[in-house]
Amino acid sequence: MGCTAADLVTAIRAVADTVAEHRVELIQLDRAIGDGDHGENLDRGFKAVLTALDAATPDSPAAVLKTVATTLISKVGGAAGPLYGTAFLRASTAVKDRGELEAADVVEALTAALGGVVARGKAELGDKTMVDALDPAVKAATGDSVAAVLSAAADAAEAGAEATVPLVARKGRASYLGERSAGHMDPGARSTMLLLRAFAEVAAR
Amino acid sequence: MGCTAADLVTAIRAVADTVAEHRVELIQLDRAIGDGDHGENLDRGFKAVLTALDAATPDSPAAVLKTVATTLISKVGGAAGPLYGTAFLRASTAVKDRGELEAADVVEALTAALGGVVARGKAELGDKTMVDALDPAVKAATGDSVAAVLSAAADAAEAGAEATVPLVARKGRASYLGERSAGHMDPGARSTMLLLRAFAEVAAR
Amino acid sequence: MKKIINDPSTVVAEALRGIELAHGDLLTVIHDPAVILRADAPVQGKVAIISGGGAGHEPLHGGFVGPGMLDAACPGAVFTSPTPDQMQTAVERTDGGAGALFIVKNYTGDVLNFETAAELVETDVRTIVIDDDVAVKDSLYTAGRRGVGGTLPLEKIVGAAADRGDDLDAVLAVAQRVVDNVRSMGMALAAPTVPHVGEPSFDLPDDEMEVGIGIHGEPGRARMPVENADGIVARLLEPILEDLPFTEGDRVLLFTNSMGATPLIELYLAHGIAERLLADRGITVERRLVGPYVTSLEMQGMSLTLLKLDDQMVELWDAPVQTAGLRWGR
Amino acid sequence: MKKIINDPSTVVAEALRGIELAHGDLLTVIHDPAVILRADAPVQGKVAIISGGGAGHEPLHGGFVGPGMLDAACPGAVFTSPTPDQMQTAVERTDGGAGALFIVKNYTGDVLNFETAAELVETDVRTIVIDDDVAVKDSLYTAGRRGVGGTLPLEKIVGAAADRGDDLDAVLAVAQRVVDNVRSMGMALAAPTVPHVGEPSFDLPDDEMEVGIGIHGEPGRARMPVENADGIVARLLEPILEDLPFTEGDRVLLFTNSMGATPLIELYLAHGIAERLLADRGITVERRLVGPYVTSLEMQGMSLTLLKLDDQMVELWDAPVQTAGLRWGR
Ligand SMILES: Nc1ncnc2c1ncn2[C@@H]1O[C@H](COP(=O)(O)OP(=O)(O)O)[C@@H](O)[C@H]1O
Ligand SMILES: Nc1ncnc2c1ncn2[C@@H]1O[C@H](COP(=O)(O)OP(=O)(O)O)[C@@H](O)[C@H]1O
Ligand SMILES: [Mg+2]
Ligand SMILES: [Mg+2]
Ligand SMILES: [Mg+2]
Ligand SMILES: [Mg+2]
Repeated sequence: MGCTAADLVTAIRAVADTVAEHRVELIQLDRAIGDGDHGENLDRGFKAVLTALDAATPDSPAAVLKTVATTLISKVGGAAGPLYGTAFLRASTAVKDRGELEAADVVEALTAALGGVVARGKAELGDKTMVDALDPAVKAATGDSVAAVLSAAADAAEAGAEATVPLVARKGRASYLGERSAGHMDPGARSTMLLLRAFAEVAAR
Repeated sequence: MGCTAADLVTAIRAVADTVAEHRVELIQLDRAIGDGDHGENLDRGFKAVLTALDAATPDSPAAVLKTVATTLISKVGGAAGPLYGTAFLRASTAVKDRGELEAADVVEALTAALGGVVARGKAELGDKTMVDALDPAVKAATGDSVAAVLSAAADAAEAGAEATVPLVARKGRASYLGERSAGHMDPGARSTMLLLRAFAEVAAR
Repeated sequence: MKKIINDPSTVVAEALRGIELAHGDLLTVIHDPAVILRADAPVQGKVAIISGGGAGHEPLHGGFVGPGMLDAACPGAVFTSPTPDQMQTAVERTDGGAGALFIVKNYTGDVLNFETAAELVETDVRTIVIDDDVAVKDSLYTAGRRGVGGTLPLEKIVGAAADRGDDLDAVLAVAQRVVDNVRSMGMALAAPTVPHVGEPSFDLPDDEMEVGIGIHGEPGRARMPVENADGIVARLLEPILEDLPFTEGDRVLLFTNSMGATPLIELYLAHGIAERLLADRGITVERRLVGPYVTSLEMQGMSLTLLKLDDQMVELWDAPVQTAGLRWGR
Repeated sequence: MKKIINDPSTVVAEALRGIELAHGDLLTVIHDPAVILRADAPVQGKVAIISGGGAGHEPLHGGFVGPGMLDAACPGAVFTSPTPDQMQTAVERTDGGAGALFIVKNYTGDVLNFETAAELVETDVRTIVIDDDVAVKDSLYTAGRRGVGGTLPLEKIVGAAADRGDDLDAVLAVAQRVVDNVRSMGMALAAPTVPHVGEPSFDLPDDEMEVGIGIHGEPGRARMPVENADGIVARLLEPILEDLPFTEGDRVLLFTNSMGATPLIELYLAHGIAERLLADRGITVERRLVGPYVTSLEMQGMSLTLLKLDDQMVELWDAPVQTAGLRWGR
């Protein structure tokens, strides 16, 4: 029982809702060690994604992911726009021919997404970025159902995001703060975890 | 026992001290219904007067008053600079030939000062300006000693200044506030009263 | 009070040293008494245009000294009119034999000090008093309206008239025509802090604004709940339009001015609204200026100024100007 | 939050309408995707100079579009880098057949979005990344230094090089020389408020300042007790001088910049101090600029930028420029 294009659209809608709900929290996290726009940027981006999905009704999971990617790239801006955009774009390419996504496809998509973020942003584990949530998520992403894979990934991402708190940022805007960046969760790691959690919850229904 | 040039310098020094002491109060009064500089302007002006008197040691009461006048004109600025400047200038002219000032001379000087302020500023009684202190002071300025004249004038100026509180300003910067100028004492009326009180106190010694 | 200063009593003197160093190509600064002169003063045969007022309104007036605008500016202490010895020096140093015009904003202090100066100098001096603030009700029994944003177009246009060789009478006539046709109104979201006072000129709760403020931190005519940009712009524009009045078919200069701390992004936003409201009424905006030009230290807020234009005023507005604060055409 | 706006989500779009109306003679504004073009774009045979970044830094960048400086600017949301479709449109509309140069301030978001755009267009595009902020320690393992005040002289000088007909390689070489020779540092007395955030970007007690701030309300490298102007200027200048380093005999451009709410009177005062400190070290200030040019909304504070000059840079700095924010020589 795989994930169809329609299922994926449902999941993306849940992601958009989650982002809207956590908009202020993400703004506050970014305000502490960045410039306070992360929640606003993602919210604007995912609202545009909803509009795009309403207009286009893409007919494969890959097409859904590509619509998400191009919309995020053109609507989010900031660091997160190209990073999440590239993540979704690589995920789309990874599952190009599938009509429904099975557990293994999801693992491949997540792996490709991480590859895209690292290729674009050149952050390493421990740099206090979204990689610190996404990398452990990919490592933990195993299981024999889509729901199991995503649930494991979300749990690992949550731990990874928590673990960014004591870190000193070495990439992104927080790096300008040097030592003062320690003691705060990285907003991008937090949003990565929120996205994965929303995916996992829809898959578990 | 009249007032010599030296006595007058002593009185002016007392005036300068009073202004310095009440600088913040005058700033606050002016902040309420004007632009908050009255105390600063007068303080700057009278400090410059002290310097000028140190440098010049004028030898007649008229010369002392003229030094005060020209210094205030060139150092105070704002409305109060030319108004007080003109007041002292006219007072100087009024007592031009006197070696010592007697009670009648002081009355004449005060009358001339008022004339100068009115000629320059064109304010009428009740416009909520320094005229509301100076005009009653001149009317009350009688007595057979310099001390008595000044004491009566200061008392009347004090009452006049108090009476500006409920007035709506029709001249000066406070007039821009319209009705909102009511409920505050006019800073120039207050400073006029302070000047006269300082003169009176020195005369009474 | 948070300011980049050393000592409240030396702010103006120290700023003048910075101005002198920053604009040595355009300006000469005399320090005692304080006067800012155009570098090539006096210009022989030209009417000298002299203005001045309290400091804290920069770039007004010193920033408008230079070819095509002012010959000299006399800066007073912060928000305090300058003194007659300053204007006297300004006249002496800019006198090119064609007389001088004093441009005076209508405040008792400014008027009295310039008046005193005019009595002291030998040069043929005329005075134009600008009183464009419609927030203040004019009447024979008050100090009259304040001079605010309209001072900038006045100085620009009069400067151009003197620059092209108009004589003193003609320059005064141009000045009078600008004063007759210019109106302004301003508002504040937060007050400025005068250095020697050390606290804001008025206290404004987080949800209120002052409407009809002047440029010296005087409280406005009315305090009211904060409105959005559409509301604020309409509230400034309506009284301006009614006052002259400005009516359908009029050609205008629209000057959208920041009082200091309001950033350009908000100012452009407000400017767009004002242009739209004017277009709705059939009033043609032919020239415009947007920026912090007639400021009140770090006051947060804006003002609008409208000048009814005719061909001559347009030509004089467009004429070259080369100053620290306004520069085009050369 | 007190602002002259209607709705946080439409601030940039509404401001762009105001900019369009205010500067129709100089600029064309495309609204979707948002791009500010010089009115006569594309200029055939000229290298197109394109910049952009988050809104809220006005006049940077849109105010520097016009003859002698930028061909296009791409404004993002407030403090948020623009998106690749904007740069793509900018390239298409300004391509005069000689290629394009992207001027990118070194922020991860800006770099990534311009990088994506460069991959999308067919035009020959080069990119110069400006990273002049000495407050940030550079290292291979970080995002590197930020681009701040140095962006202005970069855009001016590179714009002049393109204007005189330099080809893409030559323009890039000039750009690189500016980047190699320009250094900046800034401080804040009070934080800006981003419209959609609604509260100040950082909280600063009444007696403290942030030193080494960026232009996006990022907190600085260090918080410390407020100092007087002499102290502040020295604290900004020292690390700049040490970094390049600037030494005795150097000729420099000194750019004293207001972060927004700091009034000109304070800025000139600070400028005077900086000039004196440089003179003391035998460094010659040959060119200067003082004003709110690279701002951070209503942030209160200032930055200093020093550019080591050579004859060619002086010539390019002096070359005519005709933009909303900077204008001389024509
Ligand atoms: N080089 C990078 N690699 C991976 N993630 C990054 C990198 N730089 C920044 N990020 C992520 O982007 C987040 C900030 O996104 P956002 O606030 O939208 O952009 P900006 O910093 O441009 O304002 C950071 O919290 C971090 O997780
Ligand atoms: N036309 C006038 N006639 C008499 N006194 C006046 C007039 N206008 C103003 N004043 C006095 O001047 C005082 C204000 O002086 P000051 O604050 O030094 O000048 P400014 O109003 O220029 O800041 C007022 O309180 C008032 O007493
Ligand atoms: Mg951010
Ligand atoms: Mg006052
Ligand atoms: Mg005053
Ligand atoms: Mg950002």
